[in-house]
Amino acid sequence: MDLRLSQEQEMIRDGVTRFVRDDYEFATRRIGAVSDLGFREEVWQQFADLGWLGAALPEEYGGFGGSAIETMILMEAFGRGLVLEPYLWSVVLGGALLQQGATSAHKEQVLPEISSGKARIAFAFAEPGSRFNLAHIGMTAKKDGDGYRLNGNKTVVYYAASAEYLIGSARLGGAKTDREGIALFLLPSDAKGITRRDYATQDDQRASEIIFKDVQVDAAALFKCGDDALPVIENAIDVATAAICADAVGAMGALREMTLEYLKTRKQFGRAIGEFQVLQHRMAEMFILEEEARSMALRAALMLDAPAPARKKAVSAAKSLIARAGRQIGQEAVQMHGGMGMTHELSVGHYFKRLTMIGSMFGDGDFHRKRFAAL
Amino acid sequence: MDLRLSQEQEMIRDGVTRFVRDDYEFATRRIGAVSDLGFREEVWQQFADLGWLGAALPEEYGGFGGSAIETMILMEAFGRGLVLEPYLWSVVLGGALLQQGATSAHKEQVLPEISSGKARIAFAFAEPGSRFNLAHIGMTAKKDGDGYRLNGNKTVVYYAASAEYLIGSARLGGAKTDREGIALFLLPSDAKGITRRDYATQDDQRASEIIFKDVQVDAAALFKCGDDALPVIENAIDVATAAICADAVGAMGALREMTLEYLKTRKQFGRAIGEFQVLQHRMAEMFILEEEARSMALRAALMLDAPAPARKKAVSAAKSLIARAGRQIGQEAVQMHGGMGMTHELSVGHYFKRLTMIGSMFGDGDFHRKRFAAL
Amino acid sequence: MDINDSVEGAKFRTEVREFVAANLPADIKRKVDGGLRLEKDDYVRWQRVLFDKGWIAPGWPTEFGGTGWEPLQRHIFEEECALGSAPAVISFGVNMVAPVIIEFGNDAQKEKYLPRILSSEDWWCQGYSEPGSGSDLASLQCKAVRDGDDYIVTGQKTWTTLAQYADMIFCLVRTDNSGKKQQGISFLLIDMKSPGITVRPIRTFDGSAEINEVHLEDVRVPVENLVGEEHMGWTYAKFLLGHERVGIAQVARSKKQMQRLKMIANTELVDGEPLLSQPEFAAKIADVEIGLIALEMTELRILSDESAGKAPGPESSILKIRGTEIQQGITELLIEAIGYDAHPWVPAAAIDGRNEPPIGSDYAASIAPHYFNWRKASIYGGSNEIQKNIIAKMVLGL
Amino acid sequence: MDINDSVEGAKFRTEVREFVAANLPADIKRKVDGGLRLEKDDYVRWQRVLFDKGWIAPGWPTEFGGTGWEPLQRHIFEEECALGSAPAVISFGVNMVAPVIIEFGNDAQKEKYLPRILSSEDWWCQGYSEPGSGSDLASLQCKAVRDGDDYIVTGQKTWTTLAQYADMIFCLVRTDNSGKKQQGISFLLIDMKSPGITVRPIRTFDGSAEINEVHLEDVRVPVENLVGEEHMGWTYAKFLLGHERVGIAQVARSKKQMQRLKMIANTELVDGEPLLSQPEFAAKIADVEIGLIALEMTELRILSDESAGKAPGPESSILKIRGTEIQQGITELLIEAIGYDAHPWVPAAAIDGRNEPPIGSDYAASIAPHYFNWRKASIYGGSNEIQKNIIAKMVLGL
Repeated sequence: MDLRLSQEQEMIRDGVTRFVRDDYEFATRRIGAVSDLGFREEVWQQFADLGWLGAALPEEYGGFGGSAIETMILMEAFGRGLVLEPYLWSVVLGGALLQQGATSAHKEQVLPEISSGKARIAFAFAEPGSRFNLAHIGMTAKKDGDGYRLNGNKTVVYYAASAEYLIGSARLGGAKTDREGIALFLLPSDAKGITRRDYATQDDQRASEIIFKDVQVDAAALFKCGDDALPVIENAIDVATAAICADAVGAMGALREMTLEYLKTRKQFGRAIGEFQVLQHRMAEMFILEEEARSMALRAALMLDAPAPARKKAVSAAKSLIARAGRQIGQEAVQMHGGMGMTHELSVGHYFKRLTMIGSMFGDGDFHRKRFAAL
Repeated sequence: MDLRLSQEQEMIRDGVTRFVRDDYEFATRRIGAVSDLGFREEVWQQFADLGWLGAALPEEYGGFGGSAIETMILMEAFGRGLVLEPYLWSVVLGGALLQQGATSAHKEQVLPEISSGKARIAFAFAEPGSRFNLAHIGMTAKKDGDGYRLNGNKTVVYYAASAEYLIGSARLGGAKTDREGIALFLLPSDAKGITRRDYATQDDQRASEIIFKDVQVDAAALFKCGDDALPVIENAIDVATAAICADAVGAMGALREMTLEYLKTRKQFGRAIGEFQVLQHRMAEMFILEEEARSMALRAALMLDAPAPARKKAVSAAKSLIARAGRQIGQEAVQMHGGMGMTHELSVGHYFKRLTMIGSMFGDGDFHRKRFAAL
Repeated sequence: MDINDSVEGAKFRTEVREFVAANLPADIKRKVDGGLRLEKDDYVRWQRVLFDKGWIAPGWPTEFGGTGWEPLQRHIFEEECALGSAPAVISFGVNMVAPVIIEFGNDAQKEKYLPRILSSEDWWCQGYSEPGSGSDLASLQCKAVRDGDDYIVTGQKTWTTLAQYADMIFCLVRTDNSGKKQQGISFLLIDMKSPGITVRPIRTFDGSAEINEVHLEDVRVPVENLVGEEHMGWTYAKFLLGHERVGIAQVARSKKQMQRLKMIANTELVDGEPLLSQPEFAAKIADVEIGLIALEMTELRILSDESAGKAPGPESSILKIRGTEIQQGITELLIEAIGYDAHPWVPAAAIDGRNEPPIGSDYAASIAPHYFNWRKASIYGGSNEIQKNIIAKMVLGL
Repeated sequence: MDINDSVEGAKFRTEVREFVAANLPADIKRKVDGGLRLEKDDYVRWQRVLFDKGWIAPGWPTEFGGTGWEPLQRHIFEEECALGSAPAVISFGVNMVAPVIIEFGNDAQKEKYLPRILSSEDWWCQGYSEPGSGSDLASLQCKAVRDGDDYIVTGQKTWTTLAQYADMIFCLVRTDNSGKKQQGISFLLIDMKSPGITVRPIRTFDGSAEINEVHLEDVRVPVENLVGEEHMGWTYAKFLLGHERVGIAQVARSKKQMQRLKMIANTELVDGEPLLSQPEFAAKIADVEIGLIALEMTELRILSDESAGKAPGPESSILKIRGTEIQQGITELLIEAIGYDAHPWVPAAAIDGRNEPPIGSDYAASIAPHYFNWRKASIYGGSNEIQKNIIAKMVLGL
């Protein structure tokens, strides 16, 4: 048991903390939020140059061979700044899928492009009506000559519009929620037959509805199938869930700090409202929730390499607690800011919205509590 | 819609409130609590003399023809004083069973004895493993000559030792949890073949485990069977549940008042602890919970005459809320009393125990929430 | 006691129900049912329907246009309007400034303003909060200085709901600074078209723009627009806060939302089964629903006391606290119910008659913004913290 | 980073586990597993086993008999003792007064008391709280007046846990009244056999008698029993409060109780199905279990910081708050699990070797009293309200 950061990890932490504090203020962030892309390409390149895109990727593919802890450190800082750049989607989730599931040809081709910032990946896994069941896949992949023909709908595909590659889950056979018969395909995002409807999300991120209509891909596009595909998906989503837990912890920390600051400066009835004991105790509870969330995000990251049942249990425990803590901290932060907390101008509401969206991402609190209890 | 008490009801309320305040102090109550019977026979006679035993019983059987509101008024006052006398069990529950289910011979015989204080009834409905399912009946009633032979075990039969009559639910046929095949028997509590193990409960009340071994009863002892028996049981238990909700409201009111008083007098850090805003807000929440509980107990009482689904829904809504409110109010009252709240000497802990036991009586909060949602 | 409507009550209920069904314009009903945005014209149209019927101001004395209904009858009216999908009557005129004018205004003010409030000719807004004074309302700074027959008003009001539509604003202003902060406050009626008034929208984080800053710079207000006595405004403000109990709990509107929640939870599937049949989710719905039943019964108890002549008391803080907790609880379950469909931000979907197909189910688009927006409910109108202070002090004597 | 035991850690864990399995007397294990009452002799026997092994005082410096273990190693030790059903080591001697004597006591005190604490020859109790001073500890009134080589102590202590077994009491007493209330407090070691000491049991509402009033009337205490400097006792008391973090969260004992809860919920049936398989109940268990995991990980983070040399800080208030909430949460679910079987009050069932058959299941009798008794957890040892004040002030700077 050793819970200390290595020196290299501390350097990354200091660097990314400084970046978010100095170069990613709320007003600066807005430039990305209102842009076509939804984030700033130059910031993405900066991430590449600073080595962050490759921090947790294997050295043989241009990365630095870091672990889930590097991802956690980066994600917590990104959460703290409500960073818009799709690190979670392209590097963490896309990276995990490729590392676990892809052929070496795919890995050699795509991973270096990811870590260098040349390309991004989006993963189309959710479908209308699928809710949080990853095996609920109606998209079909039919053998067609040497390749496959894909047909189906995917919903809320995060950062598809800015990705060069799409990974899609499709069904070679079996019924809609069977654990078998699933395959993963890697294809260029502009493949013929793909139609996207792009939109912003509640928390200033970007996503798309995607229709696959007779999309032709060659045999090499299939990178995982049979009994192996769903475990690869589940593993990658767990990796991403652990990362978004760290994201949430960063957002909670920022919210708690700004609320604390507000309590110390806002005056009512002739004194700082932070002198009111009710608000003191509620702040104490917020602080405890944040520390619990931090503990759980750390634990989830550390358990990602454990056997699947232990990994799933740790990730679900973390996500369940963090969904609840995020909601409570968000609601309390808005409430304690009073009317100011309701404004679009202050960042409080934006953190609140982000925590709300994280709450249901990859499964909400009830879903993960149930998965936890069943294991 | 009219939620005002009648003049007669206000008189009953004033009388019983005065009685509990003046003649049923915590120290006086103790005399009954440590006695063999578990309560005071002379107090029971006083109830009879004051007309309370017959307040909600029909005039034709020696009662005063009152409604569930009279019962509610009495029970709330009894709850306020942690009254030990088995009004709930004998008059409310026993009375409801007889009124709804019994033959006129039974009614004419027993109800006047109840309202005059000459006799008491206990209802043996729970069995080992039955939890809160009233249809879970393993006790058997076998036809035997002109009568029946009863065999089985009943658990936690409240105030059986001080009752002259027992009503028992038994099975004429069908499987253990069938809604059909159930019968109710009225028999003398000293019938041959009955063995009791008596004990005190956590909250100073009395109950017994009862074994029925080849208990012979004549045909007239059966007073309800077929498809009708379970609805009669359910109705009577709903009547009793509404009454115990009022009981809980009285206990909550007493607890809230004594906690408020403690907050106003106990000094720490140089001031009354009631000046601490955290305790003020928590007291406000206690007060709201109490008022919600009061509203729900009233509503349950008023809905007892509604058709069964509406009646069940109202009673379950009330019991579910009151189980939760009782737990929270009890825990908060002990907590705000600090170490003093833990002592056997103060009454706080006794109210806490009473509210805990009420919490699971006739079904706990989860049970009733589920019944509510299913209707 | 009787929990059921009396014969007359039941008759009245039917009358209101049929009236709403027959007279509520279909496009307004569609917007209310779908959680779509209501425009000024929608509110005014419905209010004029009620005005024509004589039902716009049930709380007023009959001599000024009230209905003379008992509190419990008003409760039936409110319930049937809400269940019939009518929009709420905007409170600022009918339920807020009018009772103050009726109680403390002079005859000229009554003659001038009350008819225009009844007919919805004037849209009123409320000038109470200021940037520096939120929960501590009495610390307000907006200044009114006497100059001949006018006051000259300078200051800033904020969180002014729907000020963009308003013809008139009722303002608390400071006319004296020498005593306790509660003293020296006056209650002024100000024409929103007066020179020196600027309204600036405040966008809230859910994306809507229903609140505003109102800047007043040397605004001339005739002395005849002073309500009651100078410096006595705090008394009138407190009267207003404690006045209105019918409807504060918003029981009927929450019932309506509860129906919607159940409909949606019955439509959303979890592995092929309705979400509503999942015990954990059903339990959460039941908890809120039971809370709503308790709230309604508590409101009825209070209204029953009121019918029996008991004066309004601080117990109504219970209605505000639980009412908003339940409203917020329902929005929370709604956003939970729809999973990923809550993520897309589609502002156009709030507008009736949009052309685009929805993303996800057709009820999804308004749910997340509604959840966000409704966080205001426990902040505005006396925050729930202030309500608990009131209970602790006024009811419990702490 | 690594969440798993190191190679040495795993070896040590096995060593402790095997030691407990081999050396914990079977009757003590049976009582702990069954939630039965432990007698003084039970505690002492197990403490002597640990003493013989050299493991009784892991937190002490090695020169006085400590083990020299790292905080994480101590955590393993605590966990394996609890999971192996060993009773807790009574804190008052080993973990409370001893660290104060070691840090602030003189050599004579160290030589006299520490060996007797190690060997369980002396049973200590804590004389802090008084009837008038609960959360406001510094307002204590118990008075010590210097008279020659003695102090004469007069006053009353209360909530004194297991004082009926005690040979010695460490007391905070007032030696000066002139300054701030935190000043003028001294820390005295008092022989419980001294004339003038009376112990009166306080029965708690769960029926147990583990706490006491200790009355001191003109009790002569030699000046050599003063720890450190006169009037400086508050400093030592604060040292004590902030000192001990290993084990404060009671994670391992809660894990053990959680196992018991699941076993019982798997045994209790609802219409033929295990209660554990009811989604609503399973959800409540899962919530507490997830909270327990978070608590353990938070404790490990704090201990890891401590191993890295970071001084103990007020964050340990988190461990106290959540630790007791979880313990109480488990007792609450236990009483829920057994339904009507919680109702019978069978005091004899708490005693090992009783003859009567149980009422209901054999695990039922202790569950309700345990739920009642455990309400103390959030009151004693610095109430959870005080812990939140500490977090607000010391951690958040409010």
